Amino acid sequence: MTLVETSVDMTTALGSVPLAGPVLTASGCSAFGQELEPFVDLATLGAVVTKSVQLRPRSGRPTPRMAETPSGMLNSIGLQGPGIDGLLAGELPWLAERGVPAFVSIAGTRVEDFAELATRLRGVPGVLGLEVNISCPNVESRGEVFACDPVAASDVVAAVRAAADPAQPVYAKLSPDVTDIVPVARSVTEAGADGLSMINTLLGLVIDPDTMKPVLGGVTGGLSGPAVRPVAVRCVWQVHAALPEVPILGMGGIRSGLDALQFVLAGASAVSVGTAVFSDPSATARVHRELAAALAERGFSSLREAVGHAHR
Amino acid sequence: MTLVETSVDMTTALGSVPLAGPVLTASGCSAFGQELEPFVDLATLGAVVTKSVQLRPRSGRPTPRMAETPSGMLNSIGLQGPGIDGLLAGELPWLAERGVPAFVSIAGTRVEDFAELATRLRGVPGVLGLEVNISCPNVESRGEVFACDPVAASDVVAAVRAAADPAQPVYAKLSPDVTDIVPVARSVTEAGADGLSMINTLLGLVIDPDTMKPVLGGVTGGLSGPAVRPVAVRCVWQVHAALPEVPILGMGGIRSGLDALQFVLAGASAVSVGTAVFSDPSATARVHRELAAALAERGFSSLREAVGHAHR
Amino acid sequence: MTSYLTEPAPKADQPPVQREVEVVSAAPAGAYVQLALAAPEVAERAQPGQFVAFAVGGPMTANLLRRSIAIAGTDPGAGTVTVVVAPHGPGSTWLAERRPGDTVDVVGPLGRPFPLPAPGTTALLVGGGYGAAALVGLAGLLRSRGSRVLAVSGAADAARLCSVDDLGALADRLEVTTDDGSAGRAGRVTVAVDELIGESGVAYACGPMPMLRAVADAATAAGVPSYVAVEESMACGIGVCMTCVLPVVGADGLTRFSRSCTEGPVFGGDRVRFADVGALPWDVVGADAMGVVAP
Amino acid sequence: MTSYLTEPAPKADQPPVQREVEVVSAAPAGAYVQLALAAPEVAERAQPGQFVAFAVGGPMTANLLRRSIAIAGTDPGAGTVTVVVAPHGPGSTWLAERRPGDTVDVVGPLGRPFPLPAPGTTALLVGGGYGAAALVGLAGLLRSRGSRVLAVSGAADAARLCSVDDLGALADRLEVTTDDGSAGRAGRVTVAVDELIGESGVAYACGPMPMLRAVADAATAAGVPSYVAVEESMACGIGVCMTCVLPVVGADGLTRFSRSCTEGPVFGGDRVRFADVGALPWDVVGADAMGVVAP
Ligand SMILES: Cc1cc2nc3c(=O)[nH]c(=O)nc-3n(C[C@H](O)[C@H](O)[C@H](O)COP(=O)(O)OP(=O)(O)OC[C@H]3O[C@@H](n4cnc5c(N)ncnc54)[C@H](O)[C@@H]3O)c2cc1C
Ligand SMILES: Cc1cc2nc3c(=O)[nH]c(=O)nc-3n(C[C@H](O)[C@H](O)[C@H](O)COP(=O)(O)OP(=O)(O)OC[C@H]3O[C@@H](n4cnc5c(N)ncnc54)[C@H](O)[C@@H]3O)c2cc1C
Ligand SMILES: Cc1cc2nc3c(=O)[nH]c(=O)nc-3n(C[C@H](O)[C@H](O)[C@H](O)COP(=O)(O)O)c2cc1C
Ligand SMILES: Cc1cc2nc3c(=O)[nH]c(=O)nc-3n(C[C@H](O)[C@H](O)[C@H](O)COP(=O)(O)O)c2cc1C
Ligand code: FES
Ligand code: FES
Repeated sequence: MTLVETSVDMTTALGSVPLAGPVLTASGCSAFGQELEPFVDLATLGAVVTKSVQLRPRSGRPTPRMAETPSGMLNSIGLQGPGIDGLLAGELPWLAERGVPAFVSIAGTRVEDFAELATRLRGVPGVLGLEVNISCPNVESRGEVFACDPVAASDVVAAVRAAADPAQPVYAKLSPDVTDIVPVARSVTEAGADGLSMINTLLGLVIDPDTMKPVLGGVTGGLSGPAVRPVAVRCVWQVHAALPEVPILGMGGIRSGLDALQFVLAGASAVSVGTAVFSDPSATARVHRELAAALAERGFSSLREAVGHAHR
Repeated sequence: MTLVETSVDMTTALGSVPLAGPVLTASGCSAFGQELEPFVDLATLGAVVTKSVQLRPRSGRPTPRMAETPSGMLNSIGLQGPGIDGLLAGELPWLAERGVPAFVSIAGTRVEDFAELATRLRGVPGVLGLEVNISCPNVESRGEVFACDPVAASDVVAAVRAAADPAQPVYAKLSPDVTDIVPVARSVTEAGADGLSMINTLLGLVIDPDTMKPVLGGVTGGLSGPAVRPVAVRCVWQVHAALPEVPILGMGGIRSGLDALQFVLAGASAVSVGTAVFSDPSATARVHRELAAALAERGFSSLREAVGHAHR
Repeated sequence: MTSYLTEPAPKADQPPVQREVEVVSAAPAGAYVQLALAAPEVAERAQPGQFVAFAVGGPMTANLLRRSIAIAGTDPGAGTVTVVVAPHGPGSTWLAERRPGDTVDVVGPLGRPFPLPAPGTTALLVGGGYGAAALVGLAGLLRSRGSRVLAVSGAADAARLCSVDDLGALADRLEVTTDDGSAGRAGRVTVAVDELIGESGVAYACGPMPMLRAVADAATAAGVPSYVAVEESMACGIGVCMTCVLPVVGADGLTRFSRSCTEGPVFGGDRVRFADVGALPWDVVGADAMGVVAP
Repeated sequence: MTSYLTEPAPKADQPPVQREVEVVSAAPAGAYVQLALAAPEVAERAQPGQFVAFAVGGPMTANLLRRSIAIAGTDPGAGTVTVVVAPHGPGSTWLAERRPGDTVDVVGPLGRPFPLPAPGTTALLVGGGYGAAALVGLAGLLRSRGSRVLAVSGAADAARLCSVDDLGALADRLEVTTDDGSAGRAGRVTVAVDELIGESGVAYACGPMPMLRAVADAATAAGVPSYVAVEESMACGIGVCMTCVLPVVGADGLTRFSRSCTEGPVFGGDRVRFADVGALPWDVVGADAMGVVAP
């Protein structure tokens, strides 16, 4: 497939960086892109959002790491990954060679971790920008998740923005598990975030009827998939209403072009497809195609025109 | 069917009031019980939890009032109902005549509204207790929902507990849309709640691909059904872990006996079946039957033994 | 206070049942699929104007809500119920794909049936699209009670016409209309209704909301009572969820948000405030508590 | 550093495809159902030990995750792939209910195939339950390369035995065991494995984890390299989700949480740390970053 099947101009941007198309992978849901190669032309992706990387290699949590739930799943991977050295040596060059832009998701448990990761990623070829996964426990605040506290969240974002390559946009990835997402969005934007990724998973728990204990070793896990889509669209809607100038990378349960359209109409200028890739490895390409067709049918000549249209 | 098909003792309690069985309807999901009569023997229900009543009759919101979502639905009914006078004149006597206990859900937009409702319900025959729906906008606090603020929530509960019949347990119904549900649970318990109902719906939004506007007139609505079950079980788990002595009426996506078992193992001593009634009008009776069988298979001789078992 | 031509439709004679039933036949019918179900208890209880609600998608379905479908016919002898399904979204498409031997979970009969006029009254029956199917049983019943039956079946095009043969066999007169003229007279059902309403003592209509409104208005203007079977989005079909409401004027002259599943789907045509469907007029009972003030 | 008998299994020769395919036959086989699928591109690429992943539940399904099923046989001429399904939860039950003419969405072949020994090496193949089916293709391939094939098919009872006829036809010797003695010799597969491992130059196993462990241990104790096809809960099957990991010792002697879908399902039997499956041993690469400290 090629990027342009319809007359609709599907180009968009992440902050100041132009993207050929609006459909990205979601962090942790397509590893580093390699495994999708048999199923999709990676060049058709707006970008590969990489699995969140930390400073050191991480084993991740013991299994079981997932539970299927109605129209969704719970996961508790524990950010298994190669660490920043591994990423710089292996995955990023692989993507760069193929001309596939990488939106690198970074994670840490201290503000300084995030800043160091941003420093290490300055000027790295093919790194289009950074997505800051602040849905991690903050070791300096009794393990409270950064994303759940506007101050902690903005500390991380300010440090990353200061350390990062100025040419790389910095997106803060927000958690829906807050009483009001707008103050968090406002505070990270004021701290310098060039855009917002929404949403990360919801905190959930499944009890195994056989063992009568939580399925996941980590007790709770992150809920994703179509089940959470109405929550995700609501978050995008609320934040776009409050901060219409802030670009949004929307995600949470996108499976089809019409699902993606909901996010675009609510205010997202690009979308990530996460869990749907597990059920359909070619989902990203299909969503792109279906979204382009849906926009054309509705008389849009460009994706940009449709962004936030439901508010008008 | 009769209440006891297995040897398992299924009796439980709401606060100090004994219940013949642990399966109740959910507020707003079985109206006032009448319509279920063709499908279930109402006497097999632990209680009918009535649609939240306010002081005055309410028309509710204009349609569309719902949208189907993956494994769930979004609703925005707007608490259509007869008002307390209508309830006292019509629905409560109907239930009392049939010996069906009513757990009356009350709602308001001011602390005094709640207190007045509790006063009006003192000593009313068949009224087993009160469920306080604090997921309503507080008109005195720029429309912020009571349940999202531990102080506002506990003000309501304290006023209701003070006004209510001492023989009627008062349960506070909590919203999952908070950064941390435990402080809210703790504060309403300290304010006198005899138990907690968890969870109310999650705030969601669906955009209609045809009109390209939110489906619901009220823009956002409440997400319910199996999609939210992992969030609900997580809330019950967290609160039971923090406040093991506080009785919990668990709900959120219960469709089967094994679903109900998850809530019981997580810490609920009774459960409400809500959205599942729309797909299966006899769901409450079936869930009771399946839960009894599941407990028997697992070697429990009483429901009470299983409450909170997953924490042990 | 305005006076109304219609009395609110009373409840059905018998309560509904919930059953897992077998599909005994499935036949395409133009743009639709006609399914016959082995559902003796539903067949024996059903009255014209009532509907059934199907669970859709099978045991692993993500679509929880039942789909309401009008009862197009019953054969209490054979124990069967017939429905006509228009594939539209995922639920009705799934239903339309059922084949003989498949089972479906059904609740019914639901809702209030069409009230019957004094024996012998001439009745006008107007069906739009698959809505015509819901009138076949009514036509038979009216005939058996000595009514003269005038029927109109209309649709966008020939493929969307429904029950033309059945109504043709039962009615004393049948007019067929299509918007595009591909069958019968070109135009809306109203072209026929305007001609026939004068001869009628009562009118019945089933079909899309704009059609119901046109028939109700024509009947009311002619001083003829009318009953319409509305089609509102329903989550439960049994009266417990309050999603299916529309503003209807009650016997006391007050407008309430009435549940189309249990207080309808059949309402007096002069009692449905069609112009206010989807709105919250100030004079609906309880609108004041929603903050709506009289203008 | 311990030295290992096995080299890690290399990748498959060809990448997988994703196709909507038709079921061409469905036959009960004891406690299982054997399905044949018209999937020429999968048939032509598949190597013994690989698996396919099915979408389950139909278009309205609430169960999003694919179900992994071992390839039990391929007929590249006919373009068909065979699988043996044990109805267990909702997904496998749905699969087992498919009938000829139904279509299913399949991704495959997935995972790494069994590495082959030097031509002529005597091979011991051990299948537990439906796991035996995954060894049929391997038996044929080994025979064609001049190996002597010794096979063991074991199960809890006679109904859960699988591929006994196929393996009997291909193997030079077949032992059948059942836990309850309802067919073959009474007892676990290990009673036969202990007898045959001495004659073997390599062992292969597919079945439940405790069986894999027993076979791997027996082989290692006898100084025989072994390859096991593990069965871990998988969300994606293609290597992107990291749910399916288990601790495996790599070529460098370090233990990593390896993905059973893309780095397996076939692992050297002496490389899988069976005792630590479901745990996080301190010496797994990256365990330190999780806060696990060396004892
Ligand atoms: C009393 C009554 C009688 C009906 N009789 C028939 C009939 O005889 N034949 C027929 O083909 N259809 C009939 N319908 C319409 C039918 O119920 C809808 O077309 C069907 O529910 C659409 O479901 P879906 O999954 O295909 O579409 P979707 O649009 O995906 O449905 C999503 C949700 O909206 C609801 N919904 C969507 N459209 C409608 C609608 N027009 N009316 C009510 N609910 C809707 C569905 O129930 C579902 O909950 C009737 C509806 C009602 C209320
Ligand atoms: C490489 C591989 C090969 C397999 N080969 C076969 C085969 O040939 N025949 C066969 O009948 N089964 C096979 N299985 C097991 C089969 O995948 C599971 O039985 C099936 O996924 C269970 O799904 P369910 O919906 O029936 O059960 P559920 O318990 O409802 O499944 C829920 C979730 O857990 C996962 N899961 C549950 N049990 C298992 C399991 N034992 N292994 C992996 N995932 C599981 C499912 O994929 C699903 O995501 C194989 C599994 C793997 C990993
Ligand atoms: C298995 C799995 C692993 C994930 N890992 C990460 C991660 O490493 N970093 C991150 O920011 N989000 C992670 N997520 C969250 C997704 O990126 C995404 O925000 C969320 O799943 C909602 O989108 P979806 O419903 O399309 O999956 C993960 C999700 C899943 C299901
Ligand atoms: C249509 C509908 C109406 C509801 N009305 C109320 C209500 O009036 N008061 C209330 O406390 N909760 C109300 N709820 C929430 C339910 O009582 C319940 O908390 C929630 O739906 C989760 O349970 P479920 O998934 O089993 O439906 C309503 C839910 C639905 C779907
Ligand atoms: S559909 Fe639920 S009340 Fe009418
Ligand atoms: S199943 Fe997803 S990585 Fe193996």
